[in-house]
Amino acid sequence: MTARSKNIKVITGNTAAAYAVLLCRPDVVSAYPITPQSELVEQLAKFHADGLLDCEYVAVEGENSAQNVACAAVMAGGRAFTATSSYGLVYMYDTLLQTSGYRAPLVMVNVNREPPGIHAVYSGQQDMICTRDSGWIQVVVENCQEILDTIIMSYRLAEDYDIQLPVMVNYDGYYLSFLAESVDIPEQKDVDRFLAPLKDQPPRMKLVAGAGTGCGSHGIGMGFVEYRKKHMAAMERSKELWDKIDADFKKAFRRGYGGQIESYKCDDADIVLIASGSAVGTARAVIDAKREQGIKVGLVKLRFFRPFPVEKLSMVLKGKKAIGVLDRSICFGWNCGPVFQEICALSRHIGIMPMLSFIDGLANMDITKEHIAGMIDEIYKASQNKPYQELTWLP
Amino acid sequence: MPAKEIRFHGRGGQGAVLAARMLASACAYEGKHVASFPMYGFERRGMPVVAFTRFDTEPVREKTQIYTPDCLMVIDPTLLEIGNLYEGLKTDGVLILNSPKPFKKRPSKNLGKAGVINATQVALCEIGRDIPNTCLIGALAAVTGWVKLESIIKGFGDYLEGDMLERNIRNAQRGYNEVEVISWD
Amino acid sequence: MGLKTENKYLFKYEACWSDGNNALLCLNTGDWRTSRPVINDELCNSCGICMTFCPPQCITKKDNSFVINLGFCKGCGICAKECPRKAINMTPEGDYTDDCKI
Amino acid sequence: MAVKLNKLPKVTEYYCDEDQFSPGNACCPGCIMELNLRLVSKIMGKDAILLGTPGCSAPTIHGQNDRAWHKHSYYACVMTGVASSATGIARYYKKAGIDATIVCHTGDGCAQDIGIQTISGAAERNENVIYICYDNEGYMNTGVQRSSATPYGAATSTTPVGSKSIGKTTNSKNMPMIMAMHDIPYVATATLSHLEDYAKKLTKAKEMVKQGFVYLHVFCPCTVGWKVRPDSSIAVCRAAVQSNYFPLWEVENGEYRITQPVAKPKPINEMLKLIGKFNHLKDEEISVLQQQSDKRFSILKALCGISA
Repeated sequence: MTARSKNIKVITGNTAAAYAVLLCRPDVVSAYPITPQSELVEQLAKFHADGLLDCEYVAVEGENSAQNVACAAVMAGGRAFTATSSYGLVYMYDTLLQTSGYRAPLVMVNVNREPPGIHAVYSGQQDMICTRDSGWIQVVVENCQEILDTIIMSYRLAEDYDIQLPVMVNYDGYYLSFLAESVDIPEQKDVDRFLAPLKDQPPRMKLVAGAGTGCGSHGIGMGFVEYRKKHMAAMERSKELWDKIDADFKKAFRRGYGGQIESYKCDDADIVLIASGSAVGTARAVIDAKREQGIKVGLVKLRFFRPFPVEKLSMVLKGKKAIGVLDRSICFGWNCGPVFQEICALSRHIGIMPMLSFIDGLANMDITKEHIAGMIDEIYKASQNKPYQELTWLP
Repeated sequence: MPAKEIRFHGRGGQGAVLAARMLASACAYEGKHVASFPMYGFERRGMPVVAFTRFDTEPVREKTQIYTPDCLMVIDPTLLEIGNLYEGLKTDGVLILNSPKPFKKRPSKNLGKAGVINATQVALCEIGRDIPNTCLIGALAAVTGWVKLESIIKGFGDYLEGDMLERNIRNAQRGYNEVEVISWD
Repeated sequence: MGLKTENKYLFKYEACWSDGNNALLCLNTGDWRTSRPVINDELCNSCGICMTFCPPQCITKKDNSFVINLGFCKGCGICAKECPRKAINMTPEGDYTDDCKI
Repeated sequence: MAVKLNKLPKVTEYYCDEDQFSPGNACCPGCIMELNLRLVSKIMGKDAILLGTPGCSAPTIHGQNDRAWHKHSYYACVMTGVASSATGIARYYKKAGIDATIVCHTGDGCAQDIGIQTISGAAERNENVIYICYDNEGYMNTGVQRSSATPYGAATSTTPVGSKSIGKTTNSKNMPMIMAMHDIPYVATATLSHLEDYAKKLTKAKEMVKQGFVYLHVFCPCTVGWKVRPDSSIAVCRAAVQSNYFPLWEVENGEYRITQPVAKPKPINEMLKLIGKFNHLKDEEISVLQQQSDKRFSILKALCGISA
């Protein structure tokens, strides 16, 4: 039976996230407001005040505490949620490392925003990039419906016994956080059913009064090394499981997102553009237009950023004539975009071909159709063995 | 009907963001795909705010700002002074304007129609405060015909309730009925 | 010569959890001592003050007197200092080395 | 042979459980933070959950791989997150209907420097958590650096004495008073020379935590960092109380009370001379410390309704 709710509402990305949290029935929610995430925190507070969200809502005094409260609640055995953005994310950095190292299956929203400068209340993925090696699973989404659906799927992934890792769901500030779209809000019973398999999992370790067990030292000597190995192995296992969860979700709700990546018109494509976040939607429209002009171009939407979908990407990108990567962030030290840097690392799987890095959309600057069309033109030129520029800053 | 793009210009506190969203809700009630979002820095009363609404019979995929609007809604007449307000306006574009003054001179050859109403006065009368947004949405429905007044009123229900809902419905109805339309060929 | 790789895990949990139900970690802190407390039974009235102040809590009541577990006594001397009857003397460990040999 | 008493000291009447700690723990000889931990263990009981962070108590509270130093359940976390982690555990337990005593045990470095925001936040939210700060007036675990608890004139490795320095030049933070001003159900000071007083306060803490946040500030000299003879740490505690440098008091739902009034307070110098970190102080610097101590005590007296 496929569940299709009749409950379609025009809501923002932040509100869609709040509905997802509501439907996942967390025990503890802790969060601190920050633009452009505040609406999500306020919405959850309202759900709680209205008696819809039956949880402990902890209005903490800062993001560092938000992460600590959530991590500890998970270690005590509960389901928790927190959300932040930009400086808030880096303010919880010490605990981000702890949460993943303790293997706490927490789900968190990060509304992407530029970190430096207090006036930089602007969209940009640099905050997520700053935490790429924090040991978290990092997902990036494209639209409001996907925000809601991905949070639900993320609990399935995080709390799976074979994974036990925190998941960070990223969406663009402003362009998604404040974007109002029609969102199909699933029925509670259907979400309950979707999350039910978690109940059949072996019990994970939790903090029990009087049990005499404890955690937090992360191992000493070879113990430390062992827990690192296990962490890395779980991260690798999450790839395949994410694809499966996506397929299960599609079966249950008729909406699927392709798992780790979604490839759009890539099969016969000569050239491919890789993007993530809200820019993907715009890019789809441009790809269609370019195809009408006869350019065989495809699009890869990166959903998983950590772990990096090495295998899936290699399959799609192998044999292409040129690829371009759109980054809404920068990679210091490599003079390119961070995703571009990682795509370059795929060369040993996909071979050598022209690769172009486009940095666009920093600080709320709009990634327009014209920009994307220009990118595709550049990639196309490069595929024709014409000279090309490796890094381009737009606008 | 092909996709439509509407750009809203207002000042913080006048309800431009909400107007854009309410219009999206109204269109969603007619089965259309919608997308609406604002663009502003710090949230401050009086600061210029821009908001965007798109609707289409096909899914709206673009997540960009609107550069080639079909319609401009100007919630505060002082914002008419913005240098590039009409830049990119599509041919036969529409302007919905809150102004106490008559609007005569055609400011752009692409502007085909202007709907002008003293929405501030209507709002002060119906709501008791200077929140002209719902009146202007009523006016938009009348001038463009892109969306039905009853859908607009239904959309309000997503955001308002009780007495405020009633007052805003009257605000929108008056906008719908009282807007003065100027057309150019 | 290839690198030796070890893929066998030593611990049963995915994350680091310690279990107090296993044998507790324990240091032979008695080895740290340079002088040891010796109770003078002539002076001791078994008030128990030494027992309450002993940081490693290695003084216990046995019958009507107190015994010091020298396996863990670090020789800090708090018991001697706090004893209201001066019934505990800190004696250099060197005085006992011959005993150890026996 | 002396006549034997049949009675143990009164503090033992407050013990409700065995000491859950391993007999051989990695604390320095004469460290009364170790005594503090064992006392907390006995009075709070085995079911108490301990929270710790890097600091002198860390090697004792936190296990190594699959083995532990004690039989309590515990949670170790980053220094910024002790009170907030305790919040997370307490809130989840509340939601799940689980009863547990949650005890944070950290030094002054965590409590009143790097972790003060989270303590203040948890106190303001009135979380059901007991926070015990063992105050050794500095970062002892990392090699005796100054903290905001280090008093005026003390020599530490980051406030060394030199030709142009007398040691720390500013006063310490009055942390227990800061916590009292949060209007939480219970705040008390305690030290290990006055075990019965401390035991009563721990027992009360266990009750009061049902109403909300409880803060205990425990004066806890460090023999190494303060240059105190290993046998003298209890004597230093006693001298601190008797000079009103560290008065023992409590505030229960807004009622302030000095629990161990000192009839004839001794000059602060009686305590200072036991402590090497003050050795270099001259009379005028000692009088600065004396005045500061007197001023704090007069504020406390005023809060207790005792006229000057």
